[in-house]
Amino acid sequence: MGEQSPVLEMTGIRKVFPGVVALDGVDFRMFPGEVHALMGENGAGKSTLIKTLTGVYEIDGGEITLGGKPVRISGPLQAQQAGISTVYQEVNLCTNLSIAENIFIGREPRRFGKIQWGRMRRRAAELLARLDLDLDVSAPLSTYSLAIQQMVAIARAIDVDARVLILDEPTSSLDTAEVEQLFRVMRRLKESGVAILFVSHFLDQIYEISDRLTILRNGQLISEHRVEELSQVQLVEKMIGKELAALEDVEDKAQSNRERAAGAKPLLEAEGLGRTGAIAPYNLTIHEGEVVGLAGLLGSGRTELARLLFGADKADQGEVRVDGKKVSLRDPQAAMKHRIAFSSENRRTEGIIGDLSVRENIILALQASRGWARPIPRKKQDEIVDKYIKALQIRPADPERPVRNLSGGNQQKVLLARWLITEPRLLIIDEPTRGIDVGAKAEIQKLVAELSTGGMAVLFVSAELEEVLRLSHKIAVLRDRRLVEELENSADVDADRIMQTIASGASS
Amino acid sequence: GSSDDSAKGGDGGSGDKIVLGFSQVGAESGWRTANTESIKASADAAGITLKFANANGKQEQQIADIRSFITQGVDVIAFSPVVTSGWDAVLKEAKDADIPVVLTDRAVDSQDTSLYKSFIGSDFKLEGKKAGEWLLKQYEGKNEPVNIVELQGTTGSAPALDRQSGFQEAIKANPNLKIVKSQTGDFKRADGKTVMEAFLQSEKDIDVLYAHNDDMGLGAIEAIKAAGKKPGTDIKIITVDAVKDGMTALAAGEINFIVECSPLLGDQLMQTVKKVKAGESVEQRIVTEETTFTQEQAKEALPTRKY
Amino acid sequence: MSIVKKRLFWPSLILVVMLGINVFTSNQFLTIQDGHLFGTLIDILRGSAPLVLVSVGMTLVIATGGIDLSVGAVMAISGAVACLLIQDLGNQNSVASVLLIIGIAIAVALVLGLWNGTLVAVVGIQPIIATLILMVAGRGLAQLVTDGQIINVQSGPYSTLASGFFLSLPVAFLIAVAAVVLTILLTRRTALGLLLESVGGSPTASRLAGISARRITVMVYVVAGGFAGLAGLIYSADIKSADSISAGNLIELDAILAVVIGGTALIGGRFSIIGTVLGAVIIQTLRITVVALDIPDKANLLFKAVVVVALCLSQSPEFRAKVFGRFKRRPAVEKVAA
Amino acid sequence: MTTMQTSPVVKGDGPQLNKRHRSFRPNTKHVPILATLGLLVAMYVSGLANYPRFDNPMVVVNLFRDNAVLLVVAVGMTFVILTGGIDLSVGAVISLTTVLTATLLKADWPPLVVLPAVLVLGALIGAGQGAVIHYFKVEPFIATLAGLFLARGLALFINEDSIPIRNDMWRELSDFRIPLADGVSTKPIAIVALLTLLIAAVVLAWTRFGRNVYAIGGNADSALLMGLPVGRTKIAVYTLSGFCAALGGVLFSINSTSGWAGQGNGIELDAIAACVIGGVLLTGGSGFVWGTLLGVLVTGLIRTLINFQGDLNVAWSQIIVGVLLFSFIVMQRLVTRKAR
Ligand SMILES: Nc1ncnc2c1ncn2[C@@H]1O[C@H](COP(=O)(O)OP(=O)(O)OP(=O)(O)O)[C@@H](O)[C@H]1O
Ligand SMILES: Nc1ncnc2c1ncn2[C@@H]1O[C@H](COP(=O)(O)OP(=O)(O)OP(=O)(O)O)[C@@H](O)[C@H]1O
Ligand SMILES: [Mg+2]
Ligand SMILES: [Mg+2]
Repeated sequence: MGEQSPVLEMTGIRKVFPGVVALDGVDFRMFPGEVHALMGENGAGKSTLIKTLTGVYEIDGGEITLGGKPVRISGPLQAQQAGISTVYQEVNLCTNLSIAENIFIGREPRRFGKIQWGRMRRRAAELLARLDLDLDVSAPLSTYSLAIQQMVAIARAIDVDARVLILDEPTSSLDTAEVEQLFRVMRRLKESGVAILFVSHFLDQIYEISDRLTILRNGQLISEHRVEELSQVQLVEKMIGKELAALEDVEDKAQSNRERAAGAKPLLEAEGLGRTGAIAPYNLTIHEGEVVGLAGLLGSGRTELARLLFGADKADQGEVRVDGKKVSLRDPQAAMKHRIAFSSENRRTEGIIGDLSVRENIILALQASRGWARPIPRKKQDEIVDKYIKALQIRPADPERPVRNLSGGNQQKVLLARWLITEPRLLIIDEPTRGIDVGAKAEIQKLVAELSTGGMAVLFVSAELEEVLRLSHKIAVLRDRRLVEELENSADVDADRIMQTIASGASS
Repeated sequence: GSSDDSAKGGDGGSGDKIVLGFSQVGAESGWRTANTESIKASADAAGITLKFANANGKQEQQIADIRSFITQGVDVIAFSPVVTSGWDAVLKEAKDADIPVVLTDRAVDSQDTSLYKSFIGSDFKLEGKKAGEWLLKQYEGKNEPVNIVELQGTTGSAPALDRQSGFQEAIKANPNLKIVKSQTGDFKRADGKTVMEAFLQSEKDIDVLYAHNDDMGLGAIEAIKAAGKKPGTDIKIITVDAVKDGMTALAAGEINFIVECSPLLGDQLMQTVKKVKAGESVEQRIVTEETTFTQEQAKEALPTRKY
Repeated sequence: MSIVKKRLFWPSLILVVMLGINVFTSNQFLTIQDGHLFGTLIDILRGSAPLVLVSVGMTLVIATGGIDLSVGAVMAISGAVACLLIQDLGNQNSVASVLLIIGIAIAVALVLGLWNGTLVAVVGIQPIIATLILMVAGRGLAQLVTDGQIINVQSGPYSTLASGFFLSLPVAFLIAVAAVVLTILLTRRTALGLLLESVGGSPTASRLAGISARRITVMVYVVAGGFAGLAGLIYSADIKSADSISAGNLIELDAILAVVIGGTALIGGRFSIIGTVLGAVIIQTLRITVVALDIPDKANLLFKAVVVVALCLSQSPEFRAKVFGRFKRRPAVEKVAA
Repeated sequence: MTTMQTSPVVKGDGPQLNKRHRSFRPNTKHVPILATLGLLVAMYVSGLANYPRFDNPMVVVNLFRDNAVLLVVAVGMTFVILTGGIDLSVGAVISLTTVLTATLLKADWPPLVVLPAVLVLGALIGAGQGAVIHYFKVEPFIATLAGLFLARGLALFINEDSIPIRNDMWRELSDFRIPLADGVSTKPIAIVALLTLLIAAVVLAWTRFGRNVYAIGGNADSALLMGLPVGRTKIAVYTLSGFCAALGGVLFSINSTSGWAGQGNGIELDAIAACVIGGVLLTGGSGFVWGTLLGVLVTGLIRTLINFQGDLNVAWSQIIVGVLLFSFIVMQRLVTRKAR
C-alpha cells in the first residue's frame, strides 16, 4: 500500500464557526482499499472534517485533492458526483419517504424519465438482504426504529459506485449482529479498492476493521498511524491528551453495587403492561437502587417497553404500581410526577431542541415539572448548568450556544444532564452512550453506578451488550417484542448466555 | 338577518311564482347591506321567489353563481357586477338558456347590449359631478385658492373611478379649486380617519374634504375633531351615499353636502323583473331616482329616512 | 439574543428613515395641544395600537408553530358585541357599565380563542385551517350581531379607549404598551417563553421533556384571541361604531408580516416581542408615509412592495453577506483567528 | 434480588407483530384521501336529497369549470406546500396576467405572442421568488407576500380599471363548447385544468423532480445531505407555481374575456385551504394532488350547496360555510384517526 498514491488528500483544512475553531490546519489522507478510522473525543472535529470534505461547509482554508487533482466541492451533490458517498452522523434521511426511496432517491432507476417503482423496490430489497434485513421497502421510513434507519442510510451509501465511502458513527445504534454484517460489506468494498473513512467510539470495532487511523484533538491533527502500531491505551491517551487513569474501575464499582441493591424495596412494578402492535404484555419489577438492563436485537421492543413506563406511548393493557400504589402513566407529565425520567434514543427528533441554548435544553425538564409560573432563578440555572457542563465535560463549555451547533456526543450529554438535574427516582435511558467517546462513556457509566448506589433506579437500554452486562443488576431479555426472560446478573451470565437466550427465545 | 321561508327548498322554476336569481357583489359596506335588504324585502312583497348569492367581491365566484342560476333554471337573473368587463360569455350562456338578465347598481361594458334587458342603478359619474357642482357654486365669484382633499373609494372600483372623474370634470370650471391630496380610504370609516389624520398633518390648509362615501367622511370627521378643528365649518365636507349616519351628521352641521346614492332599488328591480318575465319591453337604462341634500334638507328628511 | 438584535438593525433603520420623511412632510410631527402630545408621531403610535396588539398575540401563536387567521374576525365580533351592548345602555357615559361591557367583549374573544386552541391542540387540525373556519364564520357572526349595519355609539368612556389621553399620552398607545410589557414579563420573567419556544422548536421533544404542549398551545390561542378582542375594541372605539364588515379585514396578513419583520420565524421556536412591535409600527408608519409622500393610489402597492422587499432582503444574512460581503469577509476571518 | 420472575406473559394471542403491521402501512397515507372522497360523495348525495335540480349533470360539470382557475393554482400550490413552503403571490400573479393579457391584446399584439409571454412572465416571477427564498434564505411567506404586493401593484399601475378583451381568439376560446352528453357541455378551461392536474400527478409520482419535492418537504437538511438538488428544486417549485398562477390568469381571462387588477384577490387562501382539506400537510412532505382536487371540489360543492339553498343572507352563508368546513374537517379527522 505504501507505494500507492492517496485517493484523497486534505491539507491544512481550516474551519471556523463563530466562536469556535473547529478545524485548525488538519491534514488527512486516504489510500484506496483501506479502512481509515478517524478518531477523537466528542467535539474533536471529526464530523466537521467530513462535512468540509463533502462540501456541506465551505472551508476557510486548505486544499482538497481527489485522485491527485485539486477539487472544489461545493455541496453533497457534487461530492457524490466526485465519487464520495457518505453516511452522516445523525441519520439524514427523509422519514416521510419509503425505505426504497430513501435508498434510491436522486438516482432512481428510470425509463424515459419515468421512475421504475417495481425495479426500485426489488433492488432495495436485494440490497437490504445483503445487510441481512428483511423489511417492507415500501413502508415509510418513519415507521422504523432508528437502528433500522441507520442501516438504510448505510445501504444507500454502499450501493453507490464510490471511490471514497464515509461512515460517520454508523454503528452507534447497531447490535453486534448488524455490526458484523456491516463489516462484512465493508471488507468486500475494501477489497474492490474503495477507501473507507470510518468513525466510531467503539475501540474494539476500530481495531477489528481499520487499517490506519488519524487522531484529532480540539480541531487539530495529532497523528496518523497504522493500527498495529498503536495499542488501545496509547490511542486513548493520544485522543484525550493525557494519561488514562479511571477508565477501568467502573467495572468494580458496578460489581460492588450488586449486593447492596438486594434488600431494596420495589419502586416500580409493571404487571401485564402492553400495547397492541408494539409490545406484548410484560411483568417487570424495578427496585430502588437497581440497574435493570434491557437486551435484545434490533427491533426487539426494548424502546417500546421503556416508552410505556414513561407514558411516552400509552399502554392499552396492564397496570403499573409505584411504591405499591397503582398509578396511571398516561403521559410523560404523569410519569414525571412519580419522578420517572426518560431520555429517548432519538436525540435529534425526540431529544434536543436545536434552537434553544445548552442551558435552556438542560433545565427544560426541571422547568416543565415546576410549571411555567415558577421559573428557575437565573442564578440557580447557571449554577446547575455549570455543574453539569463540568461533570459531563460538555464542550464547548458555553451554556448560551445553541445546542444544534454542538457535536453529536455533546448533545447526548446535554440530554443526560437534562434528566439528571430532575433527580429522578427511576431513570430510563435509551442508548445513553450513543456516540459518546471513551472517556465520557466511562464517566457516564460511573455516574450511573454512583447514582444507583445513591438509591436511584435505572432502566438501561443499550445496543452494546458489554455495557449492559457491566452495569446491570438484572437483565431483561427481549425478543420479537416480547419480554422472554429476566436474568440476575451474576458471574455466569455473559454475552454468550444472553445471545443464546435471544436465539432460543425461551427461558432456561 | 331575515330569511324568507317562502324560498326554502329550492323550488326553482316550478309553480307560478317567478324565481329570481340575484347575485350580489358582496357585503363590503352598510350601503350594500341596505341594498340587499331592499331587494329581499321587495321580492317578498312582490311575491317573487328570490335565490340570493353573494360573490364576496370575486368575479370568478359571481360568474359561477350566475351559471348555477342557469343550471337551476331560474326565471330571471339579476346581478350587481363586481367589475364592468368580462360578462359576455356567461351572459351569452344565460341568453342561450332563455333567461333574461337585469343588471343592478353597476354597469357592464358588453358591446352586445342585447345580452341584458336593463340596467337599474345610479350614475356614479353624475354623483361626482353633482358634488363638484355644489362646490363650484359655493366658491362662485371668490378668488382665493381652495384646497381640496379627496378620500377615494377602493382603488380601481367603478364608483371610485367615476366619482373621481365626475368631480374633477365639474371643478375644472374654477381654476382656484385644487385637489391637493387624494388617497384611498377603501370606503371604510377607520381608513377614512387614518388617512384624514395624515392629510391634516401634512397639509396646512384644508378647505374642503370630498369623500367618496359617507363612511369615510364620518371617519374623517373624527380625525378633524381630534385635530381641534370644526368639521363643516373649518373644513367643508362633501360626501356621497346619504346613509342614515351620514344624514345625521349632515343635519348636525358636520357635513355640508351629500349626494344621494340610493341602495333602495328593490322595488324598481321587481317591477322590471315582472315585466321582463311577462315579455314586456323595458328600458335599457333605468336610473335610480336620487337627489342631493343640504343641511336644511337633511333635517327635514332625516325622520323619514329608512336606512 | 444578539442575533435578533442584529436582525432588527435594518428594520429599525427603515423605520427611522420613514419617520424622518414624516418629520419633513408633516407640519406638526410632535407638538403639544390641549395639554397633551399631538402630531404625526402620536397618530402613528395611536394608530398602530390595534396592529401591535394583534401582532403580539400572533407572535405567541407563531412561536408554537401555529398561525391564527381568525384575528380579524375576532376583532369584528368583539367590537360588535361591545357596541351592541353599549347602544342599549340607558346612560352610555356610565364608566362602570362600559367597563363591564368591555370585559364581556374580551371574554367573548377569549372564548373564541379557546375554540381555536381546542381545534388545534385537542382535535389536531392544522392551525391554518382550524382558524380559517373562524375567520370565515366569525365575520358572519359579527354581522349577525350587528345585523349587517354599522352600530353607532356615543359613549364617552368607550371612545376614550381609542382617542382619550392619559398623562398626555394616547390611551390606545398606553393599552398597547401595557399589553406588550405584560406579555414580555409573562414570557420572559416566567418560564412561559422558554416553554413556548420549546414547543415551537420541537413538539415531540417537548412532550417527552414533560411539557404540556397541548395546554400551552390552547393558552396561546386564547391569548391571541384576547388581544385581538382588545384590538377590536380600540378599532371600534376609534370610529365610535362597530363596522363588522371591515373591522380587522386582512389584518392577519399585516400581523404575520409584522411578526416576520420582527425576526420570528414562521416555523416556530425563538420569538421576539419587541421585534414584532417594531414590525407593527413600521407597517403603520408605512401607511402614513404613503399619504405624506402623496404617492398616487395606483402606486401605493408598488411602494409597499419596495419597502417589504427591502425589509426582507435586509433581514437576510445571506443577502448582506453576498452584497456587502466584499468588504466584510476579511475582517470576519481575522476576528476569529485572533 | 430475590424476585426472580420468570417472565411473562402473553394474554390471548399477543400483540400484532411486524408482518401484520406491515400489510397495513402502504394504505395509511391514502386514508385521508379516501375519507375526503367519501365525505364529498356524502355531501353531494345530501344535495341531491334536498334540492330538486341538483341531479342536473351540469352541477358536476360546472364544478370543474367554475373551479378551473382555482384547481390550476392549487396544483401549483401543492408543489410549493409539499416542499414545506407557501406561495401567497398566486392571486396577484393572476391579476397581473389578466391585466397584461388584456392590455397587450388591446394593443393588438398577436395572441400567440401574448400567451407564451404572460406564461413566461408568471414563471419568471415565481423563479425570482424561489431564488430569493433559496439564496437569501428569506421566509417563503414574506418573500411571496412581497411578490404579491409587487405583482398586484404592477397590475394596478398598468390599469386600475377592468379591461375588456375583444380579441377573436380569446372570444372563440371562451365560447367554444365541448359537448359531453346531451345538454351537457363544458369549456376548454376545464379540460386545461384537468390536464394540468394529470400532468402534475404524473410528475409527482413518477419523476425524479417529483420525488425530490417530497424529500425536501420531509426534511430539507437531509435532502441536501443526500445530495439532492435542493436549491434547484425549490426554485423550480416556485417557478411552477408562478407558471400555474399565470396559466390560471390566462384561463380566467378566457373565462371572462377581460383583465382586472382585482382578479384572483384572495385565491391564495382558497388554494391553500383546498390543499389542506385534501390532506396535504402544510409542514411539507405529505399529500397528493388528488387530495388537492378533492379539496377544490369540497370548497366548490359547499358554495354550490349554498347557492342552491339560495335564501341565506350574507352573514348566515358565511357561518354555514364555516360550519360545513368545520364538520368536514372534523369528520375527516375522525375517520382518518380511526383508520390508523
Ligand atoms: N454548525 C456549527 N456551528 C457552530 N459550531 C459548530 C457547528 N458544527 C460543529 N460545531 C463545533 O465544532 C466542533 C467540532 O464538532 P464535530 O461535530 O466535528 O465533533 P465530532 O468530532 O464529530 O464529535 P462527536 O464525536 O461528538 O460527533 C464542536 O466544538 C462543535 O461545537
Ligand atoms: N427486523 C425488523 N423487521 C421489521 N421491522 C423492524 C425490524 N426491526 C425493527 N423494526 C421496526 O422498528 C420499530 C422499533 O423497534 P424498537 O424501537 O422496539 O427496537 P428496539 O428493541 O428498541 O431496538 P433498537 O432501538 O436498537 O432498534 C418496530 O416497530 C419495528 O416495526
Ligand atoms: Mg461527530
Ligand atoms: Mg431502541
